[in-house]
Amino acid sequence: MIIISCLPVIALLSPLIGGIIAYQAGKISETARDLISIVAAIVSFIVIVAMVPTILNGNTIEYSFYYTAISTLPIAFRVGPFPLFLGLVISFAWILSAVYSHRYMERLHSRNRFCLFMSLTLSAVIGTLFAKNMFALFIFFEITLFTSYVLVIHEETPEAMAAGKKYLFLGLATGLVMFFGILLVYLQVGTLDLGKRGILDGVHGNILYVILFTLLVGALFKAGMFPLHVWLHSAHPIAPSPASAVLSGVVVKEGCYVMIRILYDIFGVNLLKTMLVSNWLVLLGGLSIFFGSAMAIRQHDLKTMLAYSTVSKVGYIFLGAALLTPTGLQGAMVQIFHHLLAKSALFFCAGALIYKAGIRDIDQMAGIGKKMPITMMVFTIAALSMIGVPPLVGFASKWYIVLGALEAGRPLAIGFGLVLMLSSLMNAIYFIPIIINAFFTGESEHGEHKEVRPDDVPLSMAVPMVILAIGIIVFGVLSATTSVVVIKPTVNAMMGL
Amino acid sequence: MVNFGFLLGHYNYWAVVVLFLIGLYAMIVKKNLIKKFMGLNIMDTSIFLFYISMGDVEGGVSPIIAHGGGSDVIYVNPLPSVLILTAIVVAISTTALALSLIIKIYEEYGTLDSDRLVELM
Amino acid sequence: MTWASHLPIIVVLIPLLTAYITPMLGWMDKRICNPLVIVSTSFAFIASLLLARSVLTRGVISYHMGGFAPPFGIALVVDYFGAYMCIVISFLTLMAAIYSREYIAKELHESKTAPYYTLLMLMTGGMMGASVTGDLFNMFVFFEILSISSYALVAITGKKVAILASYKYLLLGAIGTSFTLVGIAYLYILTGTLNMADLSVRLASLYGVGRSSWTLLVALAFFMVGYSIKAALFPLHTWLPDAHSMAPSSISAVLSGILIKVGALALIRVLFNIFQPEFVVETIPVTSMISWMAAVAIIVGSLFAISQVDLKRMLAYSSVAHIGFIILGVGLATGYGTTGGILHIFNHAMAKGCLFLCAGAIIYKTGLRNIDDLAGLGNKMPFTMAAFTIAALSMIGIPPTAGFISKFYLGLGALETGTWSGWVFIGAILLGSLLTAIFYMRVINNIYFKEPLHREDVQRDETPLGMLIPILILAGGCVIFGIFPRIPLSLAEPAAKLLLGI
Amino acid sequence: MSESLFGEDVIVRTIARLVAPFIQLFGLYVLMHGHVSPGGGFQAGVIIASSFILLALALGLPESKERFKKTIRLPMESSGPLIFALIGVTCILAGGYYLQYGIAFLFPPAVVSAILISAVEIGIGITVLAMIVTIFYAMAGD
Repeated sequence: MIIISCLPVIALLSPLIGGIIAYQAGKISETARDLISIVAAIVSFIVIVAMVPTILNGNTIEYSFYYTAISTLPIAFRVGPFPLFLGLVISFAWILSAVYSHRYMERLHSRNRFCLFMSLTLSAVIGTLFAKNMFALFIFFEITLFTSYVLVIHEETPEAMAAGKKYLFLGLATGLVMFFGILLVYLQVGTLDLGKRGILDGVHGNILYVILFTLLVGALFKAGMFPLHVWLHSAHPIAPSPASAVLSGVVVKEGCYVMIRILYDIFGVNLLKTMLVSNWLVLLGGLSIFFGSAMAIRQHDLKTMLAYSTVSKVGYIFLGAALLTPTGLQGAMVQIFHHLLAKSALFFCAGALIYKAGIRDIDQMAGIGKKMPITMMVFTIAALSMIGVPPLVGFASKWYIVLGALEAGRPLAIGFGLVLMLSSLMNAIYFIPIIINAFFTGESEHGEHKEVRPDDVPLSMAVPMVILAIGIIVFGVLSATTSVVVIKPTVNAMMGL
Repeated sequence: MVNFGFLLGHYNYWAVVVLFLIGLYAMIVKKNLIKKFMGLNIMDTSIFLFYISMGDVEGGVSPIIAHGGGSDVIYVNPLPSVLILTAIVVAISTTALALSLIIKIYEEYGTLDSDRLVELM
Repeated sequence: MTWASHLPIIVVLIPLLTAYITPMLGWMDKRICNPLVIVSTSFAFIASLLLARSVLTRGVISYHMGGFAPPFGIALVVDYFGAYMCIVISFLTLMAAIYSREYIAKELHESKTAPYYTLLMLMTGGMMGASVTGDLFNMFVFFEILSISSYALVAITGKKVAILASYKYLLLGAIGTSFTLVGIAYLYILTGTLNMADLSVRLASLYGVGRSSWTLLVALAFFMVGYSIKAALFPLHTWLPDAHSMAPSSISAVLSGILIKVGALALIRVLFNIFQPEFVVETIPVTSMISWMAAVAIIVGSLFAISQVDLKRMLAYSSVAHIGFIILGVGLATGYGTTGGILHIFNHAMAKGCLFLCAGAIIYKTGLRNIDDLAGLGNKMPFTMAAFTIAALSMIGIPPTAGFISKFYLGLGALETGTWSGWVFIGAILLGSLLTAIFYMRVINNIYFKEPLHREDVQRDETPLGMLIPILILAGGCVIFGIFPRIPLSLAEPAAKLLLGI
Repeated sequence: MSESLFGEDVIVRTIARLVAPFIQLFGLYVLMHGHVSPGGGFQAGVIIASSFILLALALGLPESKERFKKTIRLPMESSGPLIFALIGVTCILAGGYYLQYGIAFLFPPAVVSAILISAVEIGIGITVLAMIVTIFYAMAGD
């Protein structure tokens, strides 16, 4: 059906057009602007939902803009299970963050611009997810960099500009390295189509390692993996909280998505196994987990701590994907899902604290739980999920990754299964004190938030947080069901099983 | 072994080369803008001479078909001369433009010394 | 003969005829110059499009001036590349002409209106002529027409610095002229012909034969130096930053956008039309040498641009870098690479044209030239600045702008060579792209994300419509031809294939 | 240079005034013989221009300008190339290539050719004359 094949384009265009309309509307009415951007995100979400039946029937949706770009590489879209799954979650998270930003942003300047670039970023992220070939994917990938750059530097303070500069130029540089890898792939095999598993099959020699390295540099930068994380801990905290939530929750996932597509679609499991790189990639993931957790413990600024926590969680995703086993990949996917929910919730909470009490520092949070109970309850749930407490989603993902490590059967992989457990402990070290401090300690003598009245954040900010918290619990409880219904088929499709 | 016959036999080309280098030297070394430009003109002239001498045929006459001119008459090649006529016109226009620029520069800066001009900029 | 077969001469005649009519009409009424020029460049643009269509359907067109068949007469030979250049030239000139209407009224004294348009049209005629000619000496003549008019145009404002810049440009340009003239003389001595196709056939028998092959090499060297000056290829670019930054902005757009590309065209003609591709690629690796120079140009030009404080000067240095991209693509002499180089001629013309026109609009409205003073312009002139941003992104090569496509092709071309130097070249291309980002992002950050010194700086004060339209068209072109690059590629690809003989 | 180089020297002034028309006449001769003998538009233009330069030297710039006003020079500068270009276009309209003189157009090709070449030479001569004089005036401080 024509209309079905157009759906990816509509999903992409609705935030784009909605954002532009909202920008114009914002000059007249702020409420209208926010409504339009929320509606645009909702339309995008509904359109993606509408694609679900087709995908579940085992079909893919394709749409190609003929005559665009180069003849062998038109800008084209293809939606399979994995992009659809991620697209659903991302566009849903976006609705929440659009709702959240309505009240949160009212104290900041250039709100129209923020709204526009939030929508543009969503549009670009959806484009990245649904791209049919690496060429189109790279186009949207780069656009995301620029649109999210504007979100990072929103405050326009010198620190924000410095963080943005680091983000932008490192992003450009790694993007160029990735571009180089794409060129190499194209010259080697004459196609960049992401459809068949392992387009590089049949290519031999060291060039494969060059391609793997260059492509991963670009993807892992955006994901914020350990050696390329240097921008993340300055860029994510400095952005306004709704933007931090989508940067940490969504844009980072875009990098993870691209990374998984590189590993599983461009190279393919078989090729990677013959290249014997799995162990090294797992090692890299492990380093990222450790480093991120260790740095998070040292932080005093809540949002910086959360940013470092992202570095460590991306390590989980990468580790799970690099195990090259179905269960490992399943764990990575659940982790993507979990981290998206939990980190968005955490950043929303951090934003709520800034909005209501002006608190950024962890040490000032003593007793705040009594004044802002909803916020801190959400925070607690999300933090517990991060640590991996059983009924929550975080536990499921870690569980699968450990299973995947066992399945891989190598001593190194098992070792990192244990590392996972250790890092959970480290997560606990930096999350639990905050929770205890917030609920069970009296207000400190400095009284940084004395004037805060004991009522919680506005409804439009509270609702998204609560929805996310409920999601963490519900999907944690139903994790067995969801993984059978959604994630297992996706993984099988990815692995070519 | 230097072939003096070859060297001397092509004296016209040597003259051209010497003129060309004089022109280039003047352009590079001279500080005065007018002298720089004169160097350029010398260079151009050397090229004109080069063209004309290359079109020349020993013992040839000017390529005008006079009344009763037989087929045994040797004409010099007219094409290089024609070309160089065009090049001369080009050189004239360049010269005219350059001189008017020089006049303007002198009006504005009060000097034509290139070192001074660099300072004044 | 149908009228369509006369198109090669028509595209040259239209601007030249306008150039002759303009002073007379302008002397009667100055207001008539601009509409006249706009109408005639529109016709030239349409004629170029028709020319391209006829080249695409019928193949290479040869037009015999005066009815003398080549090699005796002067022949105009329009191949894909020539037709492509004609389109680029007439398109950008049209934009500059539309822009000039309001810009010139403020920037130039009234008495200079008619000379301005006359020179502009002369320059366009020269560029068109150089693109379509198939005769070496004729190319020299057209080159002089465009050079001399551009010297005069640089100085036309009569500002102190502009005159000096023009003089510098003139001296270096005249040296380039002399060198090409010597090169022509050598080739004429060797072959007795000036027709490019004929030269190519006759020279083929001389490759590697005793003394004559040395003469051949000397001729090639003279051509390389002469046309490299015209194309502002590093290290012969020294005239460019002064001349392009001091000229009126509409002229800077034409100079940076296409004039130096015509120099690149001459280099391409010499390398691939007069000498055979096999000769310049394999026997004497001239192409690899100019590729190295171009790679250095990319890096050095970008580094110089980073250190500039003057906006137009920065743009001028960026042109040095981007002519490097073009020449690099040409020098790679691979299908993808040369296509990329030729494609970048168009993409860079649009982007740099737009940027210079925007810089002109900034000067027109605020008088600011310093990059650090541009704070708050994003609110003051939103459309102009949006166009500036798009064009800057195209210069950096960010998808989906046109610059990305040429970067893609250039990168493929560099890798296609399959040698280690290809990896160096792609390194230069990518590094150049990153360095370009550094200095353009500085401007964009200043425009949008910096607190202006005075509140009144941010009052909405948009560029006049007459100047805004060409800016927006060019910026739109940067995006449209990035999404639909097959339109320019339909000419650029066969052009590269024909030049390389593959 | 508003004054004459030679002051009020009667001999110089008179001779110059006398010679100038003859120079111009010689220029015309060179012009009209351009297509059959050495000569042509360029040379003729320069020769005629030299007469005005002579007048400027002998009688002073203003007087020379008086004889060759800008209102005449400007149309001449423009019309010369126009004549050239339009003759080329005429050839196209008559069915030939651009500037293909040898075409049958009302007269036999040889005659047409002679007429057209002369016309082109006249066009060139007009331009060169006007341009050289203008350049001289400009240099002399217009």
